[in-house]
Amino acid sequence: MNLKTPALPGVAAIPPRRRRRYPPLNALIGGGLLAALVLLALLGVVWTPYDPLKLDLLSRLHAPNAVHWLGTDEFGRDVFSRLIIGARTSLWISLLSVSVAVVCGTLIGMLAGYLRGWTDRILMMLNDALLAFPGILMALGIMAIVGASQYGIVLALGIAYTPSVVRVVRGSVLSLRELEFIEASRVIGNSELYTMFRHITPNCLAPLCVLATSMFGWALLSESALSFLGLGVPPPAATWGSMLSASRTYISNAPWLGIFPGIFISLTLLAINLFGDALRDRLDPRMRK
Amino acid sequence: MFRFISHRLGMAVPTLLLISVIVFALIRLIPGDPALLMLGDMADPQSLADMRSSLGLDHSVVTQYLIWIKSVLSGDLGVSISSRQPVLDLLVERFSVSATVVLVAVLLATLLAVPVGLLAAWKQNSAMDLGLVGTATLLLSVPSFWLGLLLLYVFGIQLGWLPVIGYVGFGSDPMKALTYVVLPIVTLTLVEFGAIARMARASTIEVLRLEYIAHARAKGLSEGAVLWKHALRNAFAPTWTLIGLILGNLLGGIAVLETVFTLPGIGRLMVDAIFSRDYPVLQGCLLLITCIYVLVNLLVDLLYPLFDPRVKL
Amino acid sequence: MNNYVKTALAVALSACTFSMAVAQDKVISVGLNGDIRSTDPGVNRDDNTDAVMMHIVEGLVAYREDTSVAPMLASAVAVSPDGLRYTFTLRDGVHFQNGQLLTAKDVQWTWQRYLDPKTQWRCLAEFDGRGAAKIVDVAAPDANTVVFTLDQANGLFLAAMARPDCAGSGILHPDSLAADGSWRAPIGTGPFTLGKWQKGQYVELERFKDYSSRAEATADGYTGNKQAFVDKVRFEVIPDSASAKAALLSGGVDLLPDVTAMDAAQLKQVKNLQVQVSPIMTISGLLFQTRDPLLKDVRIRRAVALSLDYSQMVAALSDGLSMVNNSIIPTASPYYDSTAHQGYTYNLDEARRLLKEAGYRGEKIRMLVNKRYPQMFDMGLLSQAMTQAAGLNIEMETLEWGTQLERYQTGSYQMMSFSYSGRFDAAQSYESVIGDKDKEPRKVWDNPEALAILREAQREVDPAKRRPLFDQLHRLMLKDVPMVVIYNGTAIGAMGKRVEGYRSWPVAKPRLWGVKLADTSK
Amino acid sequence: MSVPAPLLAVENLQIRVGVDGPLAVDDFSFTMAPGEIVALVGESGSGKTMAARAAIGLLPAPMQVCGGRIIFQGQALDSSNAKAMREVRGARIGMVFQEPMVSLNPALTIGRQMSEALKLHTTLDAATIRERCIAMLQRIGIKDAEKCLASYPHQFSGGMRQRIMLASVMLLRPALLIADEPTTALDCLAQLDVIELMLELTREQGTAILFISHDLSLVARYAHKVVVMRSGKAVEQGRIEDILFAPKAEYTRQLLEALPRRGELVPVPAADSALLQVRDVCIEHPGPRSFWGRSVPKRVVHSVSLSIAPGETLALVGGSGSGKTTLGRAVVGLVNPCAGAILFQGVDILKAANRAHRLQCQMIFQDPYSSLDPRMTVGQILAEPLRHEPALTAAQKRQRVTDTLVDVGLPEQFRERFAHQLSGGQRQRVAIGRALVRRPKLVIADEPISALDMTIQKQILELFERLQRQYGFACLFISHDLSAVERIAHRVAVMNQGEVVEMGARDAIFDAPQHPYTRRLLAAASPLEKRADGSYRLRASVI
Repeated sequence: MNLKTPALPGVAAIPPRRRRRYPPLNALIGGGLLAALVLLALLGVVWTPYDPLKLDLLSRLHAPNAVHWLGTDEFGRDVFSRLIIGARTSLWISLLSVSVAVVCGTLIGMLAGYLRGWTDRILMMLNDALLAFPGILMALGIMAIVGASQYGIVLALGIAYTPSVVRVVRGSVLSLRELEFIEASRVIGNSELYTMFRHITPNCLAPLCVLATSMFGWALLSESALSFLGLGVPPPAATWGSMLSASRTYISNAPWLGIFPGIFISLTLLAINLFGDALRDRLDPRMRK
Repeated sequence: MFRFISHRLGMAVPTLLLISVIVFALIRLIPGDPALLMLGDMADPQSLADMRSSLGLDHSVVTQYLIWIKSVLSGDLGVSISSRQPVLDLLVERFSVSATVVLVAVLLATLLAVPVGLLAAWKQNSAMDLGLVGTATLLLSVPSFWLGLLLLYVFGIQLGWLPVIGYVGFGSDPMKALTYVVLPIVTLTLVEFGAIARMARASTIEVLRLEYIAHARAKGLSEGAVLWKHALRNAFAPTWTLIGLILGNLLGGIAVLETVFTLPGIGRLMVDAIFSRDYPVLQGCLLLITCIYVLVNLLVDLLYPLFDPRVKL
Repeated sequence: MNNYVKTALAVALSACTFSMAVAQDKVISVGLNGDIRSTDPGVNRDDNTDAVMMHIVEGLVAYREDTSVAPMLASAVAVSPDGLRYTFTLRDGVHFQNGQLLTAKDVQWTWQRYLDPKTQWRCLAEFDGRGAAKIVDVAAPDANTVVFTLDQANGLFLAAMARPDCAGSGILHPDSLAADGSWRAPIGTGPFTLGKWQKGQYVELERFKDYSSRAEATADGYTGNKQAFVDKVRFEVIPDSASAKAALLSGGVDLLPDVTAMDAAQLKQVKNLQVQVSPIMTISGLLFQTRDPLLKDVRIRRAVALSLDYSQMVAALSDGLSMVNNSIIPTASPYYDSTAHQGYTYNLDEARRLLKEAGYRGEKIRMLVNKRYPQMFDMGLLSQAMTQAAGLNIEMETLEWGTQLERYQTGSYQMMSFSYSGRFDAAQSYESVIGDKDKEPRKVWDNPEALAILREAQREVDPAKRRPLFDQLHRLMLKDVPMVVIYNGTAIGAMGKRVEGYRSWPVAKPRLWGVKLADTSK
Repeated sequence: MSVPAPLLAVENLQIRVGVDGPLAVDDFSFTMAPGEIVALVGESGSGKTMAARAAIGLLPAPMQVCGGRIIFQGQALDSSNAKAMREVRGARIGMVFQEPMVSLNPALTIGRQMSEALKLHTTLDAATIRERCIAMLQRIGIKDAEKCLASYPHQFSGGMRQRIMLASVMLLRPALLIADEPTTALDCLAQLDVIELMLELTREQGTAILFISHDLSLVARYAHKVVVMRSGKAVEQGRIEDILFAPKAEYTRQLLEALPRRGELVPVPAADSALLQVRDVCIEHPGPRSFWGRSVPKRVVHSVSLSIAPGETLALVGGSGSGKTTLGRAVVGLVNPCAGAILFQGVDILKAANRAHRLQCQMIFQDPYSSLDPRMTVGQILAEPLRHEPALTAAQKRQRVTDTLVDVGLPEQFRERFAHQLSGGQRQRVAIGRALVRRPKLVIADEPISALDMTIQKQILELFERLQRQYGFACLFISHDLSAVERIAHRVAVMNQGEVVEMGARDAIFDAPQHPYTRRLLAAASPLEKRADGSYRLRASVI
C-alpha cells in the first residue's frame, strides 16, 4: 500500500505575506470561549457562590432558583459552585494528561523515527497493538491498577493517548527526513542527532500542536466517560464528568444536574474544536484561503 | 492482492500475540481476583483457595498464559468465570448487538454527512457553509453519552415513545428490536455526522481546488455534475479512511453509550469483565476487538482503490 | 410539578400499551440487576440466581417473614431429644412440575446429590462436618418420611437448611438431570416453572398451574400459601440502577425489588408508583485498621465514632427508612434488644477532646470507598464531611470494588466504608468481624476476650443463654471501637400501583407469588 | 483582402481580487483571428493565466471580472449566465491545463473523461462516441486505444497524459483552444512532442490557440502573435517578428535579455590532478519492501565515470529520470553507490570517514522552498555550517555570515528573517550563501534555477558566476535547461537512462553534438539568439 503521505502541516509553511488584520472567526470564538472558561476556572480559586463541598442535607435536589442559580445536587451542594471548581479540575486533568502523552509520545516517536530499522519496527508493532486497544478500556484498566485519584486519571489517559502521539511524531519525522533542508543539514556535516534535535524536532511541533488540541478535547471526554463507567475523579472533588455521571440517577426528576455540566463540557469541546481548526488553518498552508 | 492480504494478516499475528500478553498481564495487575469478587465479604481463606484452584488461578501467570493460548489455538476461548457461558457464545451475542448499532449509525452518518460536506465545500464561506460547519462542529462537541441521556430523557421519559432500557434481538421481534436501538443509533449518527461532514467538507475543498475540476468545468459540465461525478469520488477517499478509523474505534467499544442505553454490547461486556475480573471474557473480547480492528483496516485499504485508483495494493 | 405530570402521563400511556399487547396473559416484569448464573439451584449461583430459583424450588423448611424457620414441604419436623435425629413428615399430594408426586425417595435423592462433593453445592460445608454438624445419614423409611441423622447437635441445622443461598436446600425431581448426570433444568415443586432464559436479557417464569399450596391463608416469608396469581414473571436484566429507575418510570418494568433509599424518596412522589420497605440484615459501617500506627489509638477511633451525627446521617442515607444501629446485631434479629440498642452519642466536644488527648494534629486518614455500591459511597462521603467538624482530616479514596475487596481481605487500609451481607444469626454476624488478624487479616476485631465469648455463643443452642453473651460482646465492641456500625440496610421495592400484594422483607429477595396485577387496560 | 472578423476580442478587461482587492488584470485588450496562434507571455503574477481563464469564465474563487467585454464569435460572453457559458465551454472553447498530473481526474477512467464532453454537447449515441474516442486516441499515437479507454490517468506518463488531455479537448473540434503552459511541467523532449501534436490537431481542425507561456523561445517558434504582459497590463503586442525578434518596449527587451547566452567562462586555474573523480559508479534505489524486508533494487546509474578539475564547472544534463540528480547526491554522500569509487582530492569518500569531504563539498538544492528550515532565521541558517569550523572565533563566524550576506547580495537586516518571509530568488541566494559560507572546493548545484522566474534566473546565474570567480570553487551543475548550461559550463556530460552518453567541452557539445540523444535534446531547445544588431532570431537547429 503506498498511500501518499499527506503533506505536513506547517513544514512547508508558506509565508503569510499578507498578514490578516483580524484573526478568523473560529479563532475568535474558540479563543474567546476558552479564555472565558479558563477565567471561570481561575475564578474558582478565589470565589464561589457557596462552598462547593459543603453538604446541606436539608436542601437536596432543589431546582434552579434565585438562591441556587443552577440548583442543588443530591447532597444539597450548590451546582453552580461545583461547576466552577469543576472547571479547574477538569481542565487541569485534561491539560496534564495531554502533556504526559505529548512528552512520552514525542520521545518514543523520535526514537523510532531516528533509529529506524528493527527498533522502529518493534516499537511500531507495540504501538499499533496499543492503538488497536480501545483507549477507554486501557484507561479503565490502568485506573483500576493505580487507583482512582486525579493523578491516576492523568496517568491512565496519558498512557492511553501516547500511541497516537507516537504515530504522528514518527510520521512527521519520517516525512521530514526526506525534505531537502534535512538533507542540507547532513550535507553541512551535522550529525544525525544534531539534525534530529535542531531541525526535525522543532518542525514536528506544528502537527503536534494540532494533535494536542484535539487530544485535549478527547481527554475531557474520556474523563467524563471514566466517571460514567464508575472510575472517575474521587469526590468530594468535582469534575464536570463526575457531576454528569452522578446526575444520571436523577435524570427524570432533577434534569438540571446533568444538563449544566453537559453544556459546559460541550462548550469547552466546541471551543477546543474551533480553536483547533483555526490552529490547523494557520499551520497548514493548504487550508488557507 | 493476495500477497497484500497475506502480508497484512501476517503482520497481525505478532500484534495479536502482543495484545494477548499485554491484556493477560494488565488484568492480573489489577488488585482483587475473580474468586474474591465472587465470595465478597464471605471469603474465608479455605473457600478462597478452593475457588481459586477451581478457576485454575493457582498456577503461575506464565503457566496460565500458556494454558490459555494453547486452548485459544485449538479454537476454545474458555468459559466466563462469572456467567459460566462459553466466551465465544458471549462474544458473538454481544458483538452482534454493538456491531448492528455501530454499522447502521456510521452508514447513516455517512449518507447524511457526505452530501452535506460536499454542499458546504461547494458554497465555501457562504452563510450556508457557516451554518452547516457550525452544526457539524457543535455535534462533534457534544459528548455522546450526554446527548444519549438527553434523548433518553425526552423520548423515553418525557414523551414515552421509546423504551428506556433493554434490548430484544432482531431475530425474535424485529419491530420491537428497532425501538430499542433507535436512540443509540440516532445518538451515534449525530455525533459521527459531525466528524464525517467536517472531513468531507475539508477534502472536497482540497479537491475543488485541483485542476481537473477546472478541466471538468472547462468541458461545460454543470456544477452538479462537477460535484457529483468529479469531486465526490476523490473527496471521498480521505473520508473513507476516516470512516475506517471510526469503525475500528467504535467496534472496539461504545461502552459508555451501551451503559446509557443498557445495550448488552461488547463494550459493556468488557467493562463488566474488568470489574468482575472475568479474565477469559476480557481476554476473548480484546482478541476479538483486535481482530476486528485489523480486519476493518484491511477492508478499508482493500476498498480504497475504488476511490483512488492510484493506490496500488 | 410539570415534569411529574408528564412523567405520570408517560407511565400511564405506556402501561396502557403494555397491557393491551398482552391482553390474554398477566405478565409482571421485574428488574434484576444482573443475569442469573445458571438454573442449578444452590450450585452455580449468586444473589440473583437465588432470587429466581427460590420461585421454582422449595425445601423441607423455609424462613418465615421474621426469619425464623418453619416447615415448607414438610408438614411437621420432629427433633430427637439428643438433637441428633430430625424426622420430616412430607405434605400429602405435592406435585413436581413434571406432574410426579413428591416422595421421600426424591428428598433422599436430592440430598444425596447435594452431599456429593462433585455437585459443588454451595452449602456443603455446613453439613459435612467442616462447619457445624455432619449429616451421617438421610433415610426414607416410608414414602412420606425422611430422617436426617447428625453426628452432633447443631442448633442452626434447620436455619442452615432454609438459607436462600443454599436455594433453601430445594427438593428436585431426578429428571432435573440428564441421563449422563449433567444438569438439565430444575424440576421443583415451587409456584413457578422455568420459562425462557435469554442470557443477558431476561428470565421468564411461568405459573405452575398444578401448584400444591400449603393450607395457610397467606404467604409467610418463603413458606405459607404461595399460590401464584400472575401467569408469567419476567425478570429483566438491568445492571444499571439509573436505567432501571428510568424503566420503572416509563413502565418498562412493573417492579424493582431493590432501589436505593434516595431513589425511593423520589419514586414515592410519582403518581402511580408505590414503595415497600423492610429492614434487612446487612450491616453497614466504617471499618478501622486497628494496627494502623495512627488508628491503633482507640481515642482517635472513638473520636470518629463520636463525631458522627447518626440520626441525620442515617436519615439521609436511608431517607428516613432505617434506624441508627451501632450494634453488629441487625435490628431485624430476634437478638436485637435494649443492650444492642445502646450506641454512641454524637458529641463533638468529646471527640475534639479525645483527639487532643491522643495528640492528633490533622494527620491525613485515608478512607476507602467505592462507587459500585452507592450507599457505601454516600456513607463515606457523609462521614468525611461530619468528622471534619471535629478536626479529623479524612480523605476519601475511591477504589474499584474488586480492589477494595482485596484491600479488605488483606487488611491493608486505614479506614473503609463497608457493608457486610446479611447473616441470619447473631453469632454469624459477630463471627464475620472477630478473629485473629495474624491468621485472617480481613477480621477487623482482634480481641482474644471477644473471641472466647463468641466461641461460647456458637456452641450454645439455648437462645436465653446466648443473649447475655451477645450483650457482653456488644458492650466490649463499643469500648474497643474496631469499627463503627451505623445502620442496617433496607430492602425497598418500588412498583407500579397496579402491583398488589408485593412485600419487601428482611431476606431482601423478591417473591412474586401472592402478587396480583390490577386490571388497567380499560 | 478583407480582415476576417475576430474569433475572440477582449476589450478593456479588468479582473479584481475579491470585491475591493487589487486589480489582477487591468485594462487589457487583444484580438485573435480564427486559426491564429496567439501567445500571452509574462512572468508569474503578470495576470496572463487570469486573462485567459476569464475568457472561458473559469476564474478561481476570489477573482472577479469587474470591467470590459469578451466577445467570442461575435457574441459577448457573459460569465454570469452560467447556462450559456456552459454551452460555450468545451464545445466551442477548449482548454488544456498546465499540470498533466492533476488535470485529469485520477478516479475516473480515460474513456469516461473523454466521452463526457461529447455526451454533453452532442446527441451522438454511446457507440459512436466510443468510436470517435478510439479514433482520436489512435490519431495521437496510442497503440492500444481500447485498453487506454479503460485505464486510469496514473497509468500514463506526464507527456502521455498531456496528449490524452489534448485529444479529449480536440474531440469536440472547438474553435478556440486555450493552452495554459501546456508543456512547462514536461521535460524538453516530451515538451516538443506535445507542442507538435497540438499544432497538428489544431491545424487539421482550424482551431485557434491562445497559448500562455513564459518560455519566449517556444513562443517565438510557434506563435503568430504575442502579447507581453506585466502586472496585469499588456506591455506590447503584435506579430512575433515585430515583437520578439525586434523588441521595442523596455520590458520586452529585459525579458529577452534575461535569456542565458553562451558567454565568456570563468577561467579554470591550472591543476595537476582532478578535484573529483567518479569511477564506474553504479547506484541502486531500493525497490518496494516485502514483508520480510527483502527488496528488489532498481539500478538508476550504470557505471558512470567523470572528473572535475579544481575551479571547473561540469554540467550534467539529461531528461527526467536520467539519473543525474542521483549521481549528484552520491557525490555529497547522500546516497551510497553500490559499486565504483568516488575520489575527492584523491581520497575515496566511500571508504574514508567522509566528514572532511563534507566540509569541502557542498550542495545547492533545487527547491528553495523546502531546502531552508522554516524555523530558522537566515542568520542561523548561514551560521550553521560554521559549527564545524572550530578554528573560527564567535566574532569571526559572525563576520563570515555578514560577508556572506554581502556576497549573495542580501541586505544585513535579512539576517533576522525567516525563510517564509523571503521571495524565491532571495531564498535561493540564502541557499547559495549556506553552501559557500565555509568556502568549499566543490559545489553540487541541483537544478538551482529551474523553480525561478526568467529574470530571477538570470540574476542567480550571474551571482553564481561572480562568486565562482571570487572563490574559485569547482561545480557540478545539474540541469535540464540547456541554455543555462550553455551559459556557465566548461564541460558538459549528457546522461540518458543512467548512462553518460556523451561528454565534452561546452562548445563541442553545443556546436557539434555526436550522440543522437544529445542532438534530440538540442533540437528540442532551439533558443532565441541575439544578433549583433540587437535583434533576435531563432537559432537554427543543429540536426
